[in-house]
Order: sequence, then C-alpha cells, then structure tokens
Amino acid sequence: MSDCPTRKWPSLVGTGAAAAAFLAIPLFFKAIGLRSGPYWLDLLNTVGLYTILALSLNVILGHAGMFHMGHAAFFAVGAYTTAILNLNHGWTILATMPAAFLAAGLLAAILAGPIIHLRGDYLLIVTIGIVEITRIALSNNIFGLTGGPNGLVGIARPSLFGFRLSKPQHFFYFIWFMVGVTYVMFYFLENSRFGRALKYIKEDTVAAESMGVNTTAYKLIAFVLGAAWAGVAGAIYASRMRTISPDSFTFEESVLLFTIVILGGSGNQKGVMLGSFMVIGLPEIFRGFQDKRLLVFGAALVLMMIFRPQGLFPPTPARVKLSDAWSNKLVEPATNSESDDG
Amino acid sequence: MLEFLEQLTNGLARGGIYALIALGYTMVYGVMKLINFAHGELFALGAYLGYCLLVSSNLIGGLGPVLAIGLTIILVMGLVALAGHLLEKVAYRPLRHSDRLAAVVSALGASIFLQNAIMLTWGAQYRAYGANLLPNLLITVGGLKIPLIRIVVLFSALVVMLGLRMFIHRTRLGLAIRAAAIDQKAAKLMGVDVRQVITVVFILGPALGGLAGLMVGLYYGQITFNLGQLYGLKAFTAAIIGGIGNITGAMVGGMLLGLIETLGAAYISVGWKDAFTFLVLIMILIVRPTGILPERVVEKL
Amino acid sequence: MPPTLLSLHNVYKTFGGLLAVQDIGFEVIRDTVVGVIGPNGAGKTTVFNLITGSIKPDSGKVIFLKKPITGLKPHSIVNKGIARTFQTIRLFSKLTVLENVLSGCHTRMEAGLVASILRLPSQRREERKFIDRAMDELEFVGLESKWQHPADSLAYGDQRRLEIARALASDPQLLILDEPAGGMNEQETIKLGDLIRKIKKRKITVMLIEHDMSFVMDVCDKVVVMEGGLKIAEGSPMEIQKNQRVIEAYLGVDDENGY
Amino acid sequence: MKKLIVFFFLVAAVGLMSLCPTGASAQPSVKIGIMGPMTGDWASEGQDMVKVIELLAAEVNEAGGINGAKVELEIGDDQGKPNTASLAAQKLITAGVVAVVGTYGSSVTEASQDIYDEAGVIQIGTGSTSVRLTEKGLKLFFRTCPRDDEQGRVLAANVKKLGFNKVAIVHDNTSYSKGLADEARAIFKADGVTEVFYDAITAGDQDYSATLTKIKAAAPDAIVFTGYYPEAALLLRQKHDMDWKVAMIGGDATNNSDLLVIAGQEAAAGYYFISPPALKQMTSAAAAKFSELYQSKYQSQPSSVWAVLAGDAFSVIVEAIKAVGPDSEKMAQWLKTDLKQFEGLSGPIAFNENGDRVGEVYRLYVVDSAGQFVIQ
Repeated sequence: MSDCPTRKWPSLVGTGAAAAAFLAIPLFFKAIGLRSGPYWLDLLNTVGLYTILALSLNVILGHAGMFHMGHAAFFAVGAYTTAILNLNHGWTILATMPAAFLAAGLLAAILAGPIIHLRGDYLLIVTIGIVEITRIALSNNIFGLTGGPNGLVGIARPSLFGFRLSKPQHFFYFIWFMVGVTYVMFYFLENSRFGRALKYIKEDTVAAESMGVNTTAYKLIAFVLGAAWAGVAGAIYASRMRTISPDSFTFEESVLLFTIVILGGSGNQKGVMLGSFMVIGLPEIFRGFQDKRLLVFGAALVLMMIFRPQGLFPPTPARVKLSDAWSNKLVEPATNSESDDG
Repeated sequence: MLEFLEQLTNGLARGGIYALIALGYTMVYGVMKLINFAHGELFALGAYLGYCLLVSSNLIGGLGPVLAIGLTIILVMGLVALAGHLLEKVAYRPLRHSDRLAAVVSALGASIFLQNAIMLTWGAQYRAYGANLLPNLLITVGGLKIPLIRIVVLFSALVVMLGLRMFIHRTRLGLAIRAAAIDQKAAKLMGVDVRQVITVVFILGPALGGLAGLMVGLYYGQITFNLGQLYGLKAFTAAIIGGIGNITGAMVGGMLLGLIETLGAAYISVGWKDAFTFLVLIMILIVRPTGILPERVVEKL
Repeated sequence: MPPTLLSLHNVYKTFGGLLAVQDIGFEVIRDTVVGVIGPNGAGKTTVFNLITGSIKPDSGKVIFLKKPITGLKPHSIVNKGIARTFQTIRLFSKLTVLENVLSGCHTRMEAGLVASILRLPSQRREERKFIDRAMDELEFVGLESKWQHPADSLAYGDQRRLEIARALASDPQLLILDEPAGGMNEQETIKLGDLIRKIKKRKITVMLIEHDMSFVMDVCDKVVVMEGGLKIAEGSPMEIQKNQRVIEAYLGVDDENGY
Repeated sequence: MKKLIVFFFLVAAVGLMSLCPTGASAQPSVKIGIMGPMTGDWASEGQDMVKVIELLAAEVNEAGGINGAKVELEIGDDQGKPNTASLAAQKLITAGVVAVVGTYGSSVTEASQDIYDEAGVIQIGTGSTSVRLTEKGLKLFFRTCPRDDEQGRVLAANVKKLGFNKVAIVHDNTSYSKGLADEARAIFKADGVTEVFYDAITAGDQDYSATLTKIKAAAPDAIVFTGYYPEAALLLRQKHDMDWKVAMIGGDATNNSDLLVIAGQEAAAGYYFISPPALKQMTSAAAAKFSELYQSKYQSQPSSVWAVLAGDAFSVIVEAIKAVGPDSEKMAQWLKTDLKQFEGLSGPIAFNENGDRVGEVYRLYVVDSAGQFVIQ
C-alpha cells in the first residue's frame, strides 16, 4: 500500500475522464441524431434520481447497518413539501429544496427517536409501517393539503438564473450534478470520524459503544441525514414530474431502493450507483420481454444474490493515507510481501 | 352491543386467516432468522391451486362437496409445500452462510418472481371461486346473525394452530425445531439435523400458507395475483406483533391484528384503518421491542 | 492528584432475582495494576460491566476521579477516561487494524457531521493527527506493520494486543482488561506481561481479570478476590496467597484455572 | 469487478442497438402507440387494450392499411404507476408514433400528458375519467371515455329517481373513485339527499364486513359505491351473508361479468349501476361482430368497457390519418371539427373543443334474478 499515493492519481484522472464522457452523452446523442435520445436521457434521469435516493439510503442501511425499508416515506415528504410550497405559496423550486430537506429530516427525527433502538427485523417492519402510514395519510388528504388520491398537479419546473429546466437534457445535467454532490458528500462522510463511527455500529454496536461512540445519537443522526437527503430527491422528483400522487410513494418503492443498496454492495457507493443502473435500467432495457420482464427481474435478483451475496461491489477497506513520516518509517524495513495487497 | 359482537366475529375470522399465514413467517424466522418475503406468494399460490381444482376442474361436480374439498385441501397443502421446499432449495439454501441481507433480497426477488409467475399462468384479472361453491348458512345466536363459513374459518384456523403447537411441543421433531430455533450451532452439536429441520419448516409453513389461501378463496370467493402481497404484509406484521419466532405469538398476533383492523374500521375510520394497524404495531414495539411474546434471545455482552 | 482513581461502594446487582454482585466495594489506587480473581460465576465480569456502564447497578456507587459515574452510558464513561477490552475478543473484524484503533480515538476527536461532509481543513488536520496517534499505539503493541490488514486475519495473540491498542487510543486513565491472557500460549503471556508493565509506565492504571495465577501474582500490585458475588479478600499478591478463605475457595474448584 | 462493468456496458449496448432503427422496411408504415398497464396491479386492463387493438389493427392492415401504409403498434408499459409513465411516454415518442392510445389510470395519464404535448403527439385517454385532464387546454389530448362529473351527475340523478333519500357513500380512495364519490356527494347535498355515511375502503382488502356492519347501524336506503367491481362484488356478497337487504348502486367500474361470479346471483340480484354499455351489451352491428371475433380469438370477452373504448380511440386515430395524413395538428383539428357521429364500437363518437367525448353514453342497469345486466 506504500504505492498508494502514486496509484491515486491515475485513478483520479480515470474517474474524471469517465465523468466527462458520461456528461457528454446528451451531446453525443444529438451529434449522431439519435431519435430515441430523449428516451435514453429520461431513463438516465430516472436512474440518477434513484441513485440519489439509494445513496441517501446507503448512509442508513449500508453504513450504519439499520434495516430501513421505508425510505419512500421521506422521499414523499420532500416531494409534497416542494409541491405545497410551490403551489400554495409560490416558492421557487430551488427555494423549496432546503425546506424539503428540513421537513423530511424533521419527520425522521420525530419518528426515529422511539424506534431507533429496535433490532434488525423489528426496525424493518416499523419502517414499512411508516411508509404505509405516510401513504395512507397522503391518500386521506391529511391537513387538507395533499390533494388526496389525486395528488398535486401543476408543480413548476426549476429555474436556474432565469433558465427554466424543461427538456430531458436539462434535467440530465441538473440531476447528475446532484448525484455528483451527493456522491462526494457521502464519500467524505464515509471516510471521516462520523462515517467510521457508523461502520463500528454496523459491525458491533456493543463494542462501538464501549469504544466511546454514542451509538444512539449516531444512529439517529445518520437516519435523519439520510431521510433529509431523500427529501431533497423528492423535491427534484416533484419538479421533474410536475404531478405527484400517493401511488408514487409506496412500500414497493422502498423495497426497490432497499434492493438497489444491497444488490450494489451495501456501504459501497460505487456499487450502489451500479445497483441503480441495474435495478432501474435493466428492466427498461429488457422491455422486449414485455409482461415477463418482472419475472426475469425477480429471477435475476435471486441469482445475483446467490452468486454475489456481498453485492456487486463489496465494501472495500478504507483508504487511509499515512503521514510521510510513518510511510517512510514503514517502507525502510518493509518486506515486499506486505505491500501488494489493498 | 349487538353491533360490537358482530364486529368481534368479523375480526376473529379475519384474524384466523392472518394467524395461519403468520405461522409460516414465524416458523421460518424462528429457525433461519430469515423473513421469507415469498411466503405471501406461496399463500396466493394456494388460493390459485384451489381455484384450479375446485373451479377449473370442477371437482365438486365430480365428487360431491365434502370429498372434493377434503381432496382439495390435501392437494393444495401438498403442492404448496412442494413449492416451498423448492423455493428453499433454490433461493435460500445457497445463501445460508452469507450475509442476512443477501437472503432478504433473494427472498424479495423470489417474491417478485412468484407473483409474476402466477400472473402469467392465471392471468392478471380477478378469478372468482364463485359464491355458490359452498352453501350459505346463517347461524342466529340471540339476535346475532353469523355466517356459518365465518365460524368454520375461525375454527379450522384454531384447530390447525393447536395441532401445530402440539406438534412443536410434544414430538421429537418439534423438539428439534425448537432447539434449532434457539441456537442452530448448539443444536447441531447436540445431534439435531438442522438441515432436516429447515426442510420440515419449509414444508409445514408453506402448507399452512396454502391452506390459508384456499380458505381465503372459499371465504371471499375472489382472488387476484397480488393477493400474496396484500396479505403477506399484514400477516408478517401479525407475526412481529406476536413476537416473531414464537408459534403462540403468531396466533395471538394474528387475532389481535384482525381485531384491531375491524374495530379500528368500525369505531374510528375505515379509510385510516391500515394506518391505525401500523400505528398499533409501532406502539407495541416501542413498549415491547420484540413483540408481545418474544423469542428467547440471550444478548451476550 | 488524588491517589484514589476509582472506588466502588456497596454495589448490588441482581439478574432475574439472582444476586450477581452483592455489597462490593474496593479502591483502585492510581498507577497500580489491580487484579480481580475468583472462580467462574464469582461476578468478576459483572463488576467490570458495572464500572464501564454496560449494566447499571441496582444500588451502590461507582466513583471515578471523585465524581460518581454510576448509571452513565458506556460511551460517556469512555470519554471520562475508562477503556476496556472484552473477555471474548470483540474487534470490528471486517475493518482494518488501523480503523480498529481509530475507533478508540473517536472519543478524543471533535469533527462533527458538517465538518466531515464538507471536509473542512480543521477536520483534515485532525484526521492526520489521529492517524499518527493510532499508528503510535500500534507501534506500542508491535502491530504497526499490519496496519492495513483486516482485523480478523490476525493471529489470536495479535488480536488481543490490537484490542489493547484500541483501548489505549482513547487516552484512558484506567484500562480494564477482561482475561487478557485467556487462550494465549506461554510465550504470548510473557509478552503480555511486559506490555502491561509498559502501560503502567505510561501512568495508566490497569485493572484485569485473569485465571492464570502466576501471571496475576507477577504483574499485579493488588488483588481483589471474589466468590459468589461477594468480595472475600483484598490485598497484595503475597497476602492473598496466604489468605485462608482464598485457598478454601480455590480448593473448592480447580486449582489451576477456573475452567 | 472489471468483468462486471464490461458486462454491464455490453447489455447497455445491446439495448441501445435494439432501440435504434434497423434499416428502412420496404413498406411505408404508420406507428400508433398503446400506453397501458401491461404489468402491475392493473395489468389485465392493459393486456385487454392490446388484445382489442391488435384485432382492429389486423383488420385495418388486411383492408390495405391506412392509405396504403401499414399500421404498426408500439406498446409502452406504464405499470399503472405515474413514475413509469414518463418513461413509457418517452419510449413511444422516440419510436416515432403519430398518436397514442391510453392510458387507463388518470394519475398515470396526467404524468404523461405534458410529455406528449411537448413532443406533438396526439393522446387519446381511454379509462382516464378525471375531470381536469381536459381542462388544461392541451390541444392534442382527447378521450373516448366520459368524465367523472358527467358520471356523477347521472349517478346522482338515478339515485334520486329510484327514490333513495338516505345514502351511504363508499369509495376506495383511488383518484377515480373518490372523484366520482365527491361529484355525486355535492349533488346529493344540493338535492336534499341525506348522507348518513361517507368513508373509504381499501381495495384488495377483501373483508368489508366491518364496514358493512358499521353502515348498517346508520340505516341508509341505499349504499352508493363508486369503486371497482371486485370490491362491489364482495360488498354485495358480504351484505347478503349478513342477511341485510339494502339497495346498492355503483358506477361504471362495476360493469363486469365477474361481479356475478364473485357475488353469486342471489347476492347480486337487484344491484344497480350506471355505465357505458360493455361490448356484449352494445347495440351496433359492428360491436356484435367484433364481440364474436374477440370471442373466437381469445375465448373470452374483454373484462371491462375500457378496453373497448381503447379500440374506439384507435379507430378514430385511423380515421383521422386517413382524412388528413399523419400530422398531429391537422388530425386534432379534424377530430374536433370534422368527426361527427363516427360509428365506434361503443356508439357514435364526436369530440368537443376540450377533447371530451360528446353525447350521452351512460345507461342505468340492474342485475335481474337470472343474473342478467338489464338496461332500465
């Protein structure tokens, strides 16, 4: 691992090049005059949105190891916050995003307090309960604000400095910019004191507590943070779809997100991104199967788990850079057999 | 008062069905610590197999009602048990030593697969058992009119559950199941064939689920391919309320859920009743984090 | 600087009606090594769990640095300066050796959520500082070259020493070791004794449970003997070896080791 | 890890290629899209839509196509979910469809309307009865189904005509059902019909005995149920099981022959509902012929009226292309001004300026003791 610093640069260049190539996709579609371009961009936008959601769930499920199958509830709260503020109070979409963040986070903070100590599967069913209660509340037009089963219509599209996002390629850049922000944010988080504390909790809660980690507080903060970020995704979703209704925020939606995180490799952000491509993208590509595509999807999930139970990309050991003093100290007497793993 | 008593019988019949399905979740969970998300689909499969035998092949016409229903019960339970066994072999056995979450996703995948397989086999539209399959009798007890079938459903559920309890507590195999549920490794050391226990559990649970499916078909007369999803979630909730891994807990949880739902609908709000159900679930878990009758787990420090 | 670091006063604890610990009281003097011995089921680990906050006493007091710590959560007790290891190894087995030690640093670090997400300069400085600190602890126990191995790939004795390094990283004034020599061979036990003396030199007080009598007599300055939840003797190793009640208690069980 | 990435890109590449045009076919063709729920909870509706339209398209093609061009169908699966609607819509648009038939659910249609409008594609809703869909001033949107307010009016009028003065209103909290219930509710209030119960049941629940017991205590003259046939049938059956003889009246989503099978003849007898006629009940010669054709091909009847309305949507699209060519602006204009009394399967079809179908389509039915749906 002493060659870590030298290896880091090419990988950074590679990542940059890949990102640039990805961002050039709309231009490429335009250049070759692909008629189905908007469809593919729309699909990529959907994948991007689910990536944001899945990355936020990953903080809770992948990093902290809490079995949370109700993420759609916070997604919904974000979407409805944006819709209500935009429709009833004329807020711009960008202005509603922090509100969506806060609303989803606040709900999570209220709900999580009493349930955060529940063990694995009990937490799972409670979070399912939360998503069901949320959906029923939205359907029953709670506070007279949510429009009941019809949902809310006519939400504005986001404007950036007077430019109104309306076409799939506009949303492509907006959504994938947000994916980038999410990725970097949670990457920093993962490799910090906070992120490590979550890892310890996931590995062994009792030992983590005995090492000085306030496990209850950290679980709570992770839960609230993930939920609040799902609220931001909800704001983006509302402005992209322009109409939202309770059927978009069901238990199945939560299951899908859960699947993405585990399939990708819980805790590994790259894996989670690939997971979104697989879970959201592949069924679209398999549209040729028509009504059999969900059958194929179900079977694929089972097979994937049998052959890669750790997910597509299992969590990798943390990248830690030692100080120069320590690197030099270790290199001098180093035996070669120890420097080639990692 | 009369209305309340009537609602009570409504709730108990409903609860009986939840309890029957919950038993499958709880047995599998007890031994394997796995939520078998596909259990709801096995239940739906039971409903469809019953439809196949009773309606499509018109067994009643050929054999008369008693014999036909008896035969159907046996066939449905047997076939669903077989399906459960295959499911375990294909989707769960390879994952027994992997991360628990992998098994959960595999279970979700199996559930999606089975639900769509049912849709593709029998079609997406509703299937009707028909109302005239069983005679419609009313029993009148002091002004209270109760359909006979409701009582039949409740009692058969109770009989099956008591039978299962006896089996678990009075037989050697039952003892082995309980031992494996407490600690698989220790049970193995004590000479319990854990693999056999798992096989048995994956035969018994689905068989009961299949029976519940058949009962739903006969009781309500109408089935659809996503039946398993709707009932599965409720029954799973019931198992958790009762304390998952505990046979009696599943019975208690199922009955309780049936009552909560019915009384919630009757005296609070029909539209909010499911929200109410989950609210009660959450409150129970806040007070008793492992359900009403928890499995015995010694958390080691 | 008070000479008394930790003291227990009339501590009681029952588990489901069974008295696990009754009326326990003793003092731990700064910069000493205190051994707690006794047959299995004597309540030794329970005493440790009561000190570290994993369980709460039914009555009685635990005083650390003149302040009561009874009923505090384990994480705040670590923060006050008591670190521990476990009877059965409880490392974060899938994480690297260095990450394990960093878990000990957690309580001495300050970076919060926002600083972490934004990777502020202060957060980066702190990371660098504590990575160095963690490496120092690894060097202290002799595991620095294995810093990036997964913890579960280490040999048994190394895992024990890693647990100690992890506890030391939290800057404790009191280090509590639950059967540190358990499962070690003679060679490893000797190295462990050296390590404990080195820890003592760092002005860290040590409490340990051990069944290996010669080890206890070798490293400890003071020994507390428990049986059936009661303290039956307390004193220097020499005194304990001569104590009649202790000899009786130990003759009742196997002399060599408790199991 | 590398292998996986390669695998993923391979799959993506194959997918991409499959959607790219694979060379021009010899014959000119016109593409018409069908957007509907092919999977998911409403899959039977979507699958029936395709069955009906495929039969009709085969007829058109056998007769030489539209002005010599063959009709090609493109299917977009919206899964009955608003989230997937935009993807299904984009897929159809990029496949180059001129017009789209569908979809079933109002909220799903809503999620796709803007996309079609921006792409300049005609959309004809087939089961989306929500009022506001045609109130937005979209020029290219039409529907062959009636609107909820129309149905609400007819429903309320019939309740009054049948002499029910105290009603219990039950819906199932879907967009359609609640819309209809609220529409009727407002008219009841104005007309002096007393409402003794108003609440939502959950579709798929199967057990409504608790709700029925509760309603019974409120003693209404009639239950007005605005949901779908599976729940209507269970309500009828469980009401019968309770030995409670109260009238019940429902909306068009209960016009389904399975209602009888599930509820049983005895329990269903006396049930009223209002609906556009189902295929078998339609009076035109074309409908009778088509019903036979459908029967011989699929050994069944379309299970609801919506699939037939989808067939009509397809037919008017074909007519419009025949008249003015595959130009959406011109077609829309033609449909609004020049299409008069076109003989569809469900009767004469014409559209108003909003794109709504004009003309009375609802009939009041009652289930007789022999299990027949009889027009009153």
